[in-house]
Amino acid sequence: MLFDIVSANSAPLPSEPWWRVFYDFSSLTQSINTSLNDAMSPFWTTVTEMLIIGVLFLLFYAVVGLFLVYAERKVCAFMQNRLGPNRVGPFGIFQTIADLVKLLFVELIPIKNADSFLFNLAPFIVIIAGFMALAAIPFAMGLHAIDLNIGVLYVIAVSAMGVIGVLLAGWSSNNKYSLIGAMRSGAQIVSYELSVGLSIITIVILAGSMQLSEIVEAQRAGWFIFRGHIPAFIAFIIFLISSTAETNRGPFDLAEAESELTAGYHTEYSGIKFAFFFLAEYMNMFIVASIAATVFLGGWMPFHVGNWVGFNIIMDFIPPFFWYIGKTFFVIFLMMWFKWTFPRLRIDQLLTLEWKFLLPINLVNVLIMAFIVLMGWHF
Amino acid sequence: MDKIQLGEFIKSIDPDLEIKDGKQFTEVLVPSSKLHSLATQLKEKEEAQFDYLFCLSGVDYGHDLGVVYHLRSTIFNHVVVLKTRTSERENPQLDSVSDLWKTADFHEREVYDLLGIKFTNHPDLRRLFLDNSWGFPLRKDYVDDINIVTK
Amino acid sequence: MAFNQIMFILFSAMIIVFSVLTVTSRKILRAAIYLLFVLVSTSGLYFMLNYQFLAAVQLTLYAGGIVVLIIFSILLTSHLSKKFEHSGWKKNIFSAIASLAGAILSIITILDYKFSATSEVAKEVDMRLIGKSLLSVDYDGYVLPFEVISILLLAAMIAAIVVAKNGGPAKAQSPLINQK
Amino acid sequence: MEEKVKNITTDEQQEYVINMGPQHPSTHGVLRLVVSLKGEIVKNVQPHIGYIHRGIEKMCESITYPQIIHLTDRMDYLSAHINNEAVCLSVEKALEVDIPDRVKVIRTIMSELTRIQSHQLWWASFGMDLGGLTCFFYGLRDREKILDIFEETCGSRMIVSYNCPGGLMYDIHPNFQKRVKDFIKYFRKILPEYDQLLTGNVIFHERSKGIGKLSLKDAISYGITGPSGRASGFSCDVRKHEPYSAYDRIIFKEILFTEGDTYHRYVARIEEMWESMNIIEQLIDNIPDGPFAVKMKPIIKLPEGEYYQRVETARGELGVYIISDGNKNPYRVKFRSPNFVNLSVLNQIASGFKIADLVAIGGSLDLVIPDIDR
Repeated sequence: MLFDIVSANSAPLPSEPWWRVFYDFSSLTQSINTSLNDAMSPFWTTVTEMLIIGVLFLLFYAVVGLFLVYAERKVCAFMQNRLGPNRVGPFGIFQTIADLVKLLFVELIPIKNADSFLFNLAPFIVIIAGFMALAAIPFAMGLHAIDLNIGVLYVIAVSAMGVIGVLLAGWSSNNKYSLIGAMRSGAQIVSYELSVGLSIITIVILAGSMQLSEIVEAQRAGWFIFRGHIPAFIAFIIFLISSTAETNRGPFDLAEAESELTAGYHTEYSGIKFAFFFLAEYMNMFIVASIAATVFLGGWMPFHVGNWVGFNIIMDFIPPFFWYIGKTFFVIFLMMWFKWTFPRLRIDQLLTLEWKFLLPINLVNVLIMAFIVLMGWHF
Repeated sequence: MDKIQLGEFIKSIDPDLEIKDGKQFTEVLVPSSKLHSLATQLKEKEEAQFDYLFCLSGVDYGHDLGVVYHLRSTIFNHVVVLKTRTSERENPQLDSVSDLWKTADFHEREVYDLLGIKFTNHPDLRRLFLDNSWGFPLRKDYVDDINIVTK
Repeated sequence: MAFNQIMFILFSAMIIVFSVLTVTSRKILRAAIYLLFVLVSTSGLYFMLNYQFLAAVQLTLYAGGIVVLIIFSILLTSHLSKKFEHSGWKKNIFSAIASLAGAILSIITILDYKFSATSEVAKEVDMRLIGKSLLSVDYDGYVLPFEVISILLLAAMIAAIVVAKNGGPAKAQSPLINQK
Repeated sequence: MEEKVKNITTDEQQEYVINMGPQHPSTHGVLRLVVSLKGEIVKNVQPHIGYIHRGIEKMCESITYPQIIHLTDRMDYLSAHINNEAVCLSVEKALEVDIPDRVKVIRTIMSELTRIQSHQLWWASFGMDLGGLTCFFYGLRDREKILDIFEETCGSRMIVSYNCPGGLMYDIHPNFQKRVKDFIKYFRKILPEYDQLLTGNVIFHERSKGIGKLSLKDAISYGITGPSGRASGFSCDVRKHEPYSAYDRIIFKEILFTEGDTYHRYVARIEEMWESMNIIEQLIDNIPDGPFAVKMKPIIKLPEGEYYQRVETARGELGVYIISDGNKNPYRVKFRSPNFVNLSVLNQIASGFKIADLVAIGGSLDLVIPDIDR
């Protein structure tokens, strides 16, 4: 069912070690579900569950967004021999909150001759696309909002919708820079979606499923990036590149290239509406990083090395949620590293990279991977 | 060519020109009608090849308006200074040399902007720094009571 | 009322309202956005039916693909301030008749059909099954339509490239001229 | 309205005109470029300047020569010391004053330090133009070290005004030599880091090679000097051709390339930083003893005549053309500023490239707007 919190197939097997039961969130979610069911009618149970999930996601979204802004500032400062924010709170951790408060109080400048309906709608579309993608991501064992059996496809589909918000923002601002930014962003995201999809499909072939929980489960014996030989690694690299492009981040941040287009599609936005775009950028980054972590790096699966039993047990003690978060932030750190060291590409080079290099490599890579799986050569 | 040879060379182009041996460079006083033809020859003659116009300045000489061209040859490294004047102050006109040296395009626009000298055959003679409501501030008779402190 | 019913009514209402808005809006980009809402609501219906693959395809192809392309072409060709003219009464009448006819036809068909109640739980469609039948050469396999569609798409792509190469940019209209 | 649309020719319909500036991140000041685009391709660039025109040439006509020096600081504020030097040399040449060797050497060292810090700032902002924000902080970090040296000796960091007719304002600080040597040692180690961050990057190569080609013929015709001109093969280094101060007693090479694209304009500047360090190293241990200034008359009056003095600033050839009528004020002062001339070529070399390239080309010309407007 759509609104089940619980995924049925992640129920623990009796032979599993105790920690697995302990760390499994499905027992918790199941007990919530049953107690709610006991207390009220099925209709109200569903409504309550929806509300709980909604509130949890909102909180998660806000916290992760704020933290990522802070993290980006610190990482960027580290790359640039600076200290970064260090005045508001210890180590400046409240800096983003202070910024948020400022953004809330900033005047929303009305744009003359702008299509105000679309202008106001655009940030919401971007934000909603992020929320929808978040729903399918397995955060830990038994902890996801919906476990669709086409989870990967769903995430790709939903994250593609964010571009509509960008296009709308650029068009409705009645600003030439914004329009150029939106055009660039459209061309860029539509192209790079192919690579994102194909590189994930490479792993889907290996996993034999599109269900994200099953993909994670299939990596119990080892992360796909290690098991899939070179093709999996190539797919990971391509995914990193193309997902960086899809989230409009440097060195592919052409849509908001500040040295050319001032701020691109969100030039005319101010206050909280700008904050939405700003937050959405970081959340998109978080989403693609968690997809990368889930599909390539084993999601919440701990790191195991062949026969090192002691090491493996120690790794098992680290809760799955931290594994997931750790991997996600590792990928996010990689993306920040790109952004702060590379110069920006030009639009034609960007499209050349996709259509002449990444896409052919990717297609061949898919074939090789299919062949490897067919012959049973993978680990 | 040194300064003397340069003087002789210019005499050979047009014997009527008045040549002054300045402290630094050979200076040639050119009537405005002959300016463009002399400049063309200085640029194109094999022995001269003044291909680099490194300075073009408009000067207000009191009753005359003039333009000073500093020319250099990147091959022979000799310099000549052309000076031309026009006594017309209301509608001063000189020939443009922007077809010979492209850098003259901007320089002449600057001179037009600040001194009001119009250059005929200039491709795009518009004011450069100031808008049309200003006078020509580099002229000596330009009066601005607010911004210029004369004392 | 069951939860599913409420959701169904909600989605249907969205589809109807936004469909009407799509055809009546005088601003072209707004029409495209209303169309997007219609398509997303439709995929919501599919999700309700537990037909997740179709729902995701609906989102990818229609919402993520076609609407983006429509918006993209609108961006290239028209300006913000452009509005459609009011259509004349003749057009209005004819389109009203046409849509009424369509509506009556659908309603008759739906009422005519005997929907038999079933107690079966909706089953999830396995991805492997879809994948296999897409590439199967059996009687119920889809490999032939799949290939035919691929050729069609290839032809469309080549055509697009040809159009773009032969004076495409020269004929394209810049958004600038409609700024008045 | 129908009529109007019909009258426009097809070509004009294609153009999408955007305003870059006066407030734009990549114009580095109040420069306004009216850019006609066809898609993303730049068809025409028209610079609109004058937003910070202060009429320095007019102001010079009513002040005395030592006062002019302080105005020249405000033209190309990154080459402030070299601009000062141009006016001082001009006055000294006119009065036929013999300048002590100490002054000459110190002026040369200061000029080269100025050149390095200017190129550092250029590198920083050029990296930023191309989207590599980290470059900005690297460049500024190292520039601070030179500015500290300036502050100690001149009392000011950017607008130094250290020269005066006849010599220098004050003697150098006792720490000067040590700190300069320390800096050279430090910067020799750090400059390869610039190459690692930007020069060696594939994206950077793609973005800059073959972009904005300026042929030698055009470079001479447009009068593009400085590293931008030398990247096209125009041998225009005033330090070499018409040595002033102490440039005649040192060995250095003029950085010349023939390609003339953005990449070589970039490399030319990086190489110039190395060369400047060589120059400083040759001089820093051999500063002769002696007075730091010659005594001049309290009121300087130039003999009647015309004086033209060229110097090599960080951006090219700065010419100071003074017409004197024998008074304490000049009759006419003309500054042939390198940036003004370099800007004029922008339309020629940026047309046909993309907007992103326009930004890169503009960055590689290294424009300083107050020097254009004066």
